[in-house]
Amino acid sequence: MPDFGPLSFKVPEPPVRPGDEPDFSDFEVPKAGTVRRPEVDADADDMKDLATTMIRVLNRDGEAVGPWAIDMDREVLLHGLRSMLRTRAFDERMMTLQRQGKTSFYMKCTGEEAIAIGQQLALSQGDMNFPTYRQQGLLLCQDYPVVDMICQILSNARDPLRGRQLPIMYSSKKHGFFTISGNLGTQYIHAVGWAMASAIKGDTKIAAAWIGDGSTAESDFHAALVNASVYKPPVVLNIVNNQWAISSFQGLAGGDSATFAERAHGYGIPSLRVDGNDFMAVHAVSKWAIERARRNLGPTLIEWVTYRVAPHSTSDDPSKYRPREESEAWPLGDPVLRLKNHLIGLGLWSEERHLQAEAEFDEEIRVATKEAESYGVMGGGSSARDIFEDVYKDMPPHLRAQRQKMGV
Amino acid sequence: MPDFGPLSFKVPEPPVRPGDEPDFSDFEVPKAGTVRRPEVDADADDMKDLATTMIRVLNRDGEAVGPWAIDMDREVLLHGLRSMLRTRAFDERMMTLQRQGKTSFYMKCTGEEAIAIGQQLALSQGDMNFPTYRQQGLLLCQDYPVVDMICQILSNARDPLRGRQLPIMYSSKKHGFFTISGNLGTQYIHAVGWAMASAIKGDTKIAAAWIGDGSTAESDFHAALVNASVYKPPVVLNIVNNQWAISSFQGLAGGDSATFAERAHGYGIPSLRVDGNDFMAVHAVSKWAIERARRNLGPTLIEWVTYRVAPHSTSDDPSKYRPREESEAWPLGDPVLRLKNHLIGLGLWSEERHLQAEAEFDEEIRVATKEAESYGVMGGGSSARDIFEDVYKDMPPHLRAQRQKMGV
Amino acid sequence: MVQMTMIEAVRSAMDVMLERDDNVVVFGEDVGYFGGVFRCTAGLQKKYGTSRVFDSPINESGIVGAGIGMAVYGLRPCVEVQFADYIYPAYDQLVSEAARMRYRSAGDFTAPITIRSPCGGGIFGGQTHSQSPEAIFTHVSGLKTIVPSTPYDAKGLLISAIEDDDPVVFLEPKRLYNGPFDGHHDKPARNWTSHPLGEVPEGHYNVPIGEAAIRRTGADVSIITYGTMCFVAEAAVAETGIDAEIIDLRTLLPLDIETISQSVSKTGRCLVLHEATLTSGFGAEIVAQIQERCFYALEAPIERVTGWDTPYPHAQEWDYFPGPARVGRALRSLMEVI
Amino acid sequence: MVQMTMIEAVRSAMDVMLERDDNVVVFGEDVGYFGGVFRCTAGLQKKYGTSRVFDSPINESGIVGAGIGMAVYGLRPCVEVQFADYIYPAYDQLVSEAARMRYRSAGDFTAPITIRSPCGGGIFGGQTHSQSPEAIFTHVSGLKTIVPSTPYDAKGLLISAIEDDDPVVFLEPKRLYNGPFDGHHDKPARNWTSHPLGEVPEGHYNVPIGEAAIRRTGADVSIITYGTMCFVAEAAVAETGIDAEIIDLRTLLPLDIETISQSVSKTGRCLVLHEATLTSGFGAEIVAQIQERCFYALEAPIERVTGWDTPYPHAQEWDYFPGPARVGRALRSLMEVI
Ligand SMILES: Cc1ncc(C[n+]2csc(CCOP(=O)(O)OP(=O)(O)O)c2C)c(N)n1
Ligand SMILES: Cc1ncc(C[n+]2csc(CCOP(=O)(O)OP(=O)(O)O)c2C)c(N)n1
Ligand SMILES: [Mg+2]
Ligand SMILES: [Mg+2]
Repeated sequence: MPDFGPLSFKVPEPPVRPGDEPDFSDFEVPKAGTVRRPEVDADADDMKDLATTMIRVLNRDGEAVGPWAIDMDREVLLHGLRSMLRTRAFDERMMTLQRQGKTSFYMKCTGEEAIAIGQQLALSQGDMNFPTYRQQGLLLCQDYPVVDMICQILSNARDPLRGRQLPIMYSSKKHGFFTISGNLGTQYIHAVGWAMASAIKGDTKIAAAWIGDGSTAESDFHAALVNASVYKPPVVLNIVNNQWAISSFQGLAGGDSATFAERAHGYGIPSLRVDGNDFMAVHAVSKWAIERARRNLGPTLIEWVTYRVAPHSTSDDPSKYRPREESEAWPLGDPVLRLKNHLIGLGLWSEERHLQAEAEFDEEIRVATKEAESYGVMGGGSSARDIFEDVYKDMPPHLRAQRQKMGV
Repeated sequence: MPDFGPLSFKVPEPPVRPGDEPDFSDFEVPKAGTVRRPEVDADADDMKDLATTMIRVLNRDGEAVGPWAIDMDREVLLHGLRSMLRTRAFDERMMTLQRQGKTSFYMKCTGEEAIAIGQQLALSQGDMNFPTYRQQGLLLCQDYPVVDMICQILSNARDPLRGRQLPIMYSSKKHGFFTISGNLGTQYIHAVGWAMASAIKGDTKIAAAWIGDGSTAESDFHAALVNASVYKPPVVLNIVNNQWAISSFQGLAGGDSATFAERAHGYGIPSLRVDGNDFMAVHAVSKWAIERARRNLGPTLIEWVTYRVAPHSTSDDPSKYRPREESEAWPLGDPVLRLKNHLIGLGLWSEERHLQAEAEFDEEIRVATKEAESYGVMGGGSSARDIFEDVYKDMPPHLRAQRQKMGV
Repeated sequence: MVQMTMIEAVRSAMDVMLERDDNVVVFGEDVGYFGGVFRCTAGLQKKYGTSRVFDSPINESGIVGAGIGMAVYGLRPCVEVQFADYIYPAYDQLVSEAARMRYRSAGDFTAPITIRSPCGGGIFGGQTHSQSPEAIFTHVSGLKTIVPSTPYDAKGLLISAIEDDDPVVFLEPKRLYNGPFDGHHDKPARNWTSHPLGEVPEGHYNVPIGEAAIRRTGADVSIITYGTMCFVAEAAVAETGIDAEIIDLRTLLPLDIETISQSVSKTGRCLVLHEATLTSGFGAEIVAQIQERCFYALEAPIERVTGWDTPYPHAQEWDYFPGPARVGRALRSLMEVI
Repeated sequence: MVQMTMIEAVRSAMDVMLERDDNVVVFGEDVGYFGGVFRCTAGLQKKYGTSRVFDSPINESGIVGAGIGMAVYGLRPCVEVQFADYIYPAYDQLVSEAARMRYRSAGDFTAPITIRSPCGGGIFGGQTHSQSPEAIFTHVSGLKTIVPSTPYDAKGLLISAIEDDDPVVFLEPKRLYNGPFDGHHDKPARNWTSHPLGEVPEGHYNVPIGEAAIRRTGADVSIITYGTMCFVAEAAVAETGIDAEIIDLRTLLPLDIETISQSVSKTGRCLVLHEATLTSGFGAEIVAQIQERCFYALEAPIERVTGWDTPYPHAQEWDYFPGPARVGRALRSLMEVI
C-alpha cells in the first residue's frame, strides 16, 4: 500500500537520560483527598476511573484528607513509621556489609518502604505474601528475627536457608512470607493458586501477590490475572511501579500506553492506582482491598506509584542510564518524611523522637549485624552437607552416592 | 477474620448444559447500525466504548446500515459470499473424507466463515496471516489450489507439507498464511514480531494475528499484547470468540468478567467488538484496522463474536457438554444466509444463483477430492525419506547416519 | 480385583485419593464437566463437586503455577496437561519453582503437586500429540518422573505420586490407554479388559516410586525400557526367540539402577529402548550409568533404539515409531557380537 | 588481531554482523541504551540506532517469539536472554516453534534466530544466575547448541550462528567473560587481555558450527568437555601430570563425534566433564555415543565429572562446582584402572 508510505519503528524512551535535567512534567499528581472511595462491594465496572488517577491521603502540609483518610490506630501509625526507619537502617547497614565484602549482593528498597509495610500492617496472621526481592519491609515490620535476616544475607552457619539462596531471598512461612524466587513473575500465579486453595477449603485467609512494573510483562502475570478473573479468589494483586526495571523505564513494560492499574480492566478485576509514597493511602487502600478479599468479593489489583531511589542492586550503577538527580526530583517525595510530618502534626511524634528512633534502629541493626557476623560471612560457616539435603523429602540413592563421593 | 465468615470457591458455568433449553437471554445484541465509527487515527482512549458494544452492519432485513456500512466493491461482495459457500462445501466434503477413513482428522469452521474471508479480502498481497486451525477461509478465498489443501489433509504423495503435519495444518508463505502450529497462542507473538520487522525495514506490509477465545488465556497472548503496546507495530490482533474452547465455554477464559476486546485496554491498544457473523461488518472493521496499521498508527485488537456451530474437531462430540440445539438458537444467525439476503436485496444475487453456486462448489470440491485421492489417502504415498529432511537446512551427519540405519 | 483400562485405572486412582483426602483437588483443561479429552476424569466432578474437580483456563503455566500455589497452601493438586506436547509452557514453573522450592527454602515451603499428561505416539497425532519429553524432566533435580505401562502400575503409582511430598511428573503413554499396544499397528488391538495386566484392585494401594519391574526374565540380553515400548519389546522377543530380560523402569527419576545393573551383569548385553528422540534422550543416561557399573560384564556395546532425531512426523508415523521390527533387528545384531 | 575479552569478542561479532547485514537486529532486556548487564551490547545502539539494537519488555517467551516472527519476515535476530536461568519461559517457543518450523512447513517458513545467553556458575550467583541448561536444547531436533570457551571461538561461532539458517542457542560461560577461569577461585584471575586465546581478528571470520577443537593433545586419557570446564581440565592435567587429550566440543549439537572417537580410540580412557547436573546432562549423550563407537578400545568405564544432582547452591558454590581437585581425582582413578 504505497499510498501510506513506508512504516517506521519506534522504541519508547524515557523523557531524560544522564546529562539531562530530570523531567516529571508529564507526570500528573492529583491533589491529596480528591479521589473518591467506592463501597467495598462496588462493581469493578463502576470504578474504572480509579485506575487512571492516583489515590492520595497526605497533603503537602502533612494532613490526612479526603475519603481515604480513615481512622487509624495510633499504634499502627507509630509502628509504620518506626518500621520504615528500621528498614532504612537495615538497608544502609547491609550496603555497608556488601562494600566490606562480607556479602556478595544486596538490594535496597529505599523510597518504597511505605508500600510493603503499609500493607503488611493491614494483613492478618495466617495470610500469605508472595513477595519479590524488594519487600523486605514485610519482614521488618514483623517480629521476624533481624539476626536471621542478616545470617541469610551472609550465608553463614545460622542462615535459615542453609546457604542455598542468594542474599535477601528470604523465606518464612510463619511470617506469611513465601520463599522468594529469583525468577520474575512466577510467584504471582502462586498467590492466586494459594488464594484459590483458601477459598476451596472455606478458610478465612487471603493472599497478597507482589510484582514490579517491569515484571508485569512476564507471562505468569497474565496467567495470574486470567485465573483471578475466572475464579475470583481472595487475593490482593500488588504492582509496585517504581518506574524502573534495572535500566529499563516503565514504558518498556507498556506503561506509556496505559497505567499498570488499567491492565486489570480487561480481566474485569477492580483496580486502584495509589500514591505509594503515602503511608496513609497505602494502608487505607490495602485495608479496602483486603476487606474485599475477605468478604469473598474477589481479587483487587493495586498499582503503587513510587520511585526506585536505590540502584537496582549492588551490581548496578543507575547513573549509567538515568540522571543522578532524578530521585530528588521525584514528585511524590519521601515516604518516611511524609509520614513523619503527619505524625508530628498529630502530636504523636517529634523531631527528637525521630532522631532517637533513627539512632535506636541504627544501633539495633549494628548489634544484630555484629552477632550475625560472628556466625560467619560470605558463605563462611555454611556446610557442604547441605548441598544434598532438601532436594527431595527423602534423599534418593543417587544423591546419597554423590554425597558419599564428595566425602561429606 | 472470622467477622466475614468462611470463603467459598466458585467456578464459572455456562448458562445451560445438555438437556437444558438454549439460553442467550443475557447476550446483548445492539441494533445494526447503531455503533459509531471513530476516525481511523482516533486515540485508543477515545474508543473504549467500542469494546463493550457490538458493531453490526446488516440488519434483519438484510440492509447495510449505519456508519460502518461502507461502500463495497460488488466483486468483493460476490467473492465473499462465494468463498463462504466454497468453504462450507469444502468443510462438508472433508468431514465425509474423515468418516470414510481417508483422513484421521478434520476441523470445520461452520458459522465462522465471514471472519477469515471478510478480513482476507481487505488485506493486500504480501501481508501475512498468523492463523489458527479454524481460518481455512483465508486460503479458500484466495487462489491457493484446493487440491493441495486436500492433499495435505490426506497426507499423500502430493502433500505440500510432505506428510509431516496433522491434517489442516496448512502453510503457504505465498498466500500470506503462516504455518499453523498445534500449540495454542504461540503464533500471536510471531505476528507481532513479523510486524515489528516490517516496520524496522520501512516496508509497507502488515501482519494479521489470529487466536481463539479460549487461547487468549495462553501466556503468549500477553507477550504479544505487551510487545504490541510497547512498539506499536502494524498488526491486526484478531480474537475469534466462538463461545467455546473444546468443552470449555468462554467464561473459563475470563469472558464472563469482561469482553475479550476489553483485554486491549490495559495495554493502551484500541479495540473493537464486532458481529463476526456479519460479513459487511467484518470487512469494514478489518479495513479500518488495516488502514490504521498501514498508516503506522499501530495495532488494533478486534473481538469477532461468533459461534462454533461445528464440533471442536472430528474427535469431539459437543452434545456431551452443550445443548444440541444451541447453535440454532444463536442470536447472530448464519453469516452465509445474512450476506446472501443482503446481496439479493441489492439485486446482485438470487436464490437460483445461490443454489447454482452451492452445486458448483460442491462439484469443484468433489472433483478436486477425487484428484487428491488419486495421490493417496491416510498417509499413503508419503515417503519415509521425508522424515529426515528439513530438520535442518543441511542434514547433519547424525541424521544421515540415522537415515542410513533406517535404510531409506 | 476388576478389569480396568489404563484410563479407568488412572481415574480410579484420582477417585480413591479424592475420597480419602480432602486436600486432593483435580483440575486442568476440559477435565471438569466434560471429564477430559481422554475421559480420565469422567464423573469425578459430579461425584466431588466443582470445588474439587474443575476446568481451568487454557494456560499450562497457570495450571502448574496455580497448582503450586495450592500445594504451598497445603492441598495436593493433581493437575492435567492435556498433551505432554503442551507441557513446555509450564516448564519454567516446574524447573524454577516446583523442583526447587523445598531446597531454596530449606524445607520451609514444599510443592507436593502431581502433573499428569498423556505422552507418546502411535495415535496418528502428528507433532503436537505424540511427543515423549520425559528426558527434560529427568535432568531437573527435585522432580520425580514416572511413566507407567499397565493399568495396575498406573493406578498404584498415581496414588503414590499424589501422596508423595515432592512434585511428580506423571506421563501416561496414551497408546496404552485402551490396551497393551505392541507396535503392530496393522493388527487388531487388544483391550486391557481381556488382559491379565488389566486386573486392578478397586481400592487404595501403592506401587512404590523408584522401583523397576522385571516384565520378563531372560538370560541373553537385557532390554531396558518403559511405557509403550515394554510391549514392543515383548513382541520383538517373541518374534526373534531371543531370551531377553525386559525391565520396565516405571520410575525414571529416581532410577532403579540396582535392578538394571543386576540384569545387565547377568546377561552381558543391553538394549535401551524408548520412543523419544535419541540425542540426549533418557536412554543416554541409562547407557551412561550401565557402562559405569557393568563395564566388565558387557560383551557388546549397549545399543539404543529410539525415535529418530526429528520432530514427530504425521504420515510416516510407523517409520518413525521404533516398532518390533527395528527392535528385533537390534536384538539380533546385539546377539551377533562375540 | 587484537586482544579481546569474551565480552568484547561477542560484542564484536554482533558489531560485524550489524555492519554487514541490514537484516541483523539485536534486542533483549537491558541490551539497548544500557548495553546489557554484562555489557555485551555496549555501544551498539548508539552505533546502529534504536531500530537495530533495542530494549525489550521482560518476557523471555516474547523475546524469542518476537524474534521468530522477525526471522520469518526475513531478518536475522540475535536476541539475548539475560541469564540462561531465565530461558525456561522461552522453552516452548524454542521447541515447538523455532525448532520445528522448517520441518512442519517443509521449508516454506524458517526461523534463523540466534539466542545468546550467559550460562554457568562460578560468580556466586546462586540458583538463578548459575545454571547450565544445555542438555534440554540438545534433546530438541532442529536446534543447534553452541558453548564457546575462548574469545576467538566466541566471535567466530557467534558470527556463524547469526549467519546460520537454523535456530541456534548460543550459551556463553559467564565465568569466562573476563578471563580463562580454571576453577581455582582462590587464586588471582587471569584476564583475556594477557592470554594468547584472547587474540581475536577485528573483522569477519567464521568458526564452523559442528567442529570440536583439541585444546591439548595427549596419549593417556581423553577429556571431553566444553565451556569453563576446558580450563578446569587444563589445570587438573597440569596438577596431576597426566598426559590427557582435552577436547573442547564448542558445538554440542551437531556433535563432532568423529574427533571424540578418534581421541578415545587412541587413549582408551575417557573423562566427560561439565558443570551441569549429572543425570540426563549432555555428558550422558557423549558417554552413550563413545561406548557405542569405541567399545573395544575402552580400557576403563567412561567417567563423568559434573555438577551434583541438586539445584545450584549459593554459599557452597565451590563444593558444588566440579573444580580441578575433583577432576584430578577422577583422572587419577581412571588411570589406575588396569
Ligand atoms: C525470568 C527473569 N527474567 C529476567 C530477570 C533479570 N532481572 C532481575 S530484576 C529485573 C528487573 C525487574 O524490574 P521490576 O519488575 O520493575 O522490579 P524492581 O527491580 O523495579 O523492583 C530483571 C530484568 C529475572 N530475574 N528473571
Ligand atoms: C498449548 C496448548 N494447550 C492445549 C491445547 C489443546 N487444545 C487444542 S484446541 C483447544 C481449544 C482452543 O479453543 P479456542 O482458542 O477458543 O479456539 P476454537 O477451537 O474455539 O477455534 C485446546 C485446549 C493445544 N493445542 N495447545
Ligand atoms: Mg520496577
Ligand atoms: Mg473458541
